[in-house]
Amino acid sequence: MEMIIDLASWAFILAGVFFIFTGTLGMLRLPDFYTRLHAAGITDTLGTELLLIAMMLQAGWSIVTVKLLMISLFIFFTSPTATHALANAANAVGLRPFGVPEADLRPKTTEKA
Amino acid sequence: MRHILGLGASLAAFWMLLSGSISLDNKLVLGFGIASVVLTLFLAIRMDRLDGFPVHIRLSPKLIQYWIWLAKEIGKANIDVAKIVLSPNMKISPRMVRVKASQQTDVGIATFANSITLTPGTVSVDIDDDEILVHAITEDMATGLIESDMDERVTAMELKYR
Amino acid sequence: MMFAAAAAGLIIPMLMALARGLIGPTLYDRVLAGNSFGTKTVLLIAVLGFIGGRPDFLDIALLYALMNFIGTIAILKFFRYRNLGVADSADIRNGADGKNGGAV
Amino acid sequence: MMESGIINILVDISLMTLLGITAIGIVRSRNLFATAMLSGIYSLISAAVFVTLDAVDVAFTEAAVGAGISTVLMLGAMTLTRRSEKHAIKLHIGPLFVTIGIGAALIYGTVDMPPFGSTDAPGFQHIVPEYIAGSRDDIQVPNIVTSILASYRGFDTLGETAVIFAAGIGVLFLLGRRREDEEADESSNSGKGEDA
Repeated sequence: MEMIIDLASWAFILAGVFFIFTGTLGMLRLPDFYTRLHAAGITDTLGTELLLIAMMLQAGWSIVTVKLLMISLFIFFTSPTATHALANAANAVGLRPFGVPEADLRPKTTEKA
Repeated sequence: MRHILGLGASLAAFWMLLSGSISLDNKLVLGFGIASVVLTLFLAIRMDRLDGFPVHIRLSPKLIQYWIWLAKEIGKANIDVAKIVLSPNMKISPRMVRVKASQQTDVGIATFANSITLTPGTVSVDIDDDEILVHAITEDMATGLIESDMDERVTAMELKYR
Repeated sequence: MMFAAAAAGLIIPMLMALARGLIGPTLYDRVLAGNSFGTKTVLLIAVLGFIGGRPDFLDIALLYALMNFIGTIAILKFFRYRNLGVADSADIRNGADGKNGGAV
Repeated sequence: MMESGIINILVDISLMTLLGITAIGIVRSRNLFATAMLSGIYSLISAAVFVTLDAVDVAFTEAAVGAGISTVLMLGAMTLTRRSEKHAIKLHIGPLFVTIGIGAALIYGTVDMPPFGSTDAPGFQHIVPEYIAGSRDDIQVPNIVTSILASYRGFDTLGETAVIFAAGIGVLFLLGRRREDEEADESSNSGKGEDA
């Protein structure tokens, strides 16, 4: 039983580390701020949650697991809020997205203020 | 009133979790715990009055069903974006699209916008009354979001606990 | 051993996020890098607790998750509205010099 | 346990490297916002270092003050100045040698220190065992960090407590909403402040 849990933890950790790495790599490689937001999203959602699940498996049924669950829920709810706030702030000051066709940038967007 | 009692109970549970003390014989520590719960409750009631819209969220089967569906979507979208990032010539075609949000309440719209942002590849940028401006990393992601039934799912869930 | 792998798998991305914070170029890139760095620090602290056999350190990880979120929102609020108080539309229009704040 | 020692050393080395890179970045950057952001990151890393050193209380304070309040204070200060530094820093030879000299002296001083984690170290001989043994009966607080900080070392910690309290008030200010009637005259004030 313990071996199964250990193997599962290894799998979750490797998967989590893979997604965290990929997300951060995307933050370095992608051409502009808006596209980097998507890459950061990989780290914040899948990478983080997988790693936290691995830790929960190792902690077993204890108060530690409950705390890990709180952390994972908190990150799950706040990370999209922070991402939206970032995108919204950048959009509000008129930061131009890279590679988006002009037709998509209808004036309605900028006149919102 | 039920809202306040529920909040108080969850705050007390949270305090017990963080302090790790459930024994009743230590009166001082227990007193501090009760005091902090009461203080937070007072602040919450005061903020409700200033904000004007207390948010009541109840765990319904529908909500959990939605979370499971959302988790699946997040997984799929993550793999898609990871493929783009890891491919040698990143094939991106960023788009800005407007998505109709048919929810009635603020909470519903916030849930929808958060769900859009949570799935990598799409980020909600701005919210008008009933439209959400979304930045998508590829054209496929943009059309995929417009064609998906995320909006209906959130609306269906919203009516449940409004 | 498995948490050592997790720690290594967190420290390298932290370095990469730091690089994004150094390069910029816009201030939003830097805030994004800071936020992402914070998330990784939360995870690293939790992992360190497991390595040292003292998962009690999770309280700090929890506090960090809170601080990271509040900090990010505070910075954005500040740059969008030019103060930490209330928003009004004039501020949004006038405070639009954020895109010039980039080049190091 | 041996294995975890090696892992800890490796983690320490990597965190110190990150600290060094961040510090150099702060010094080199001419952009004040980048400096503010990087110093936030610096606090995050140093708090992680404190956790590896088992200094949980310091890490707590560092999280609340370093990463939270001081970043906001720096941003506040930035509204009063321009966005980037005017002059590039020139290399001053004299101060460089003084710093290197002091650094060398400090490192020389560490040679005489007891090995890290040694139970024979004076710090662990004196009063710490009493604190740890007596904490449960003396203070009756389950969390030993709390009992040492807030009771045994109460006066010592008073400043820190005040700072954390101030940090809490700062958070309340950030998240609080003003009432409608205050909003009107406040917005005209902020408009004026921006021209200055």
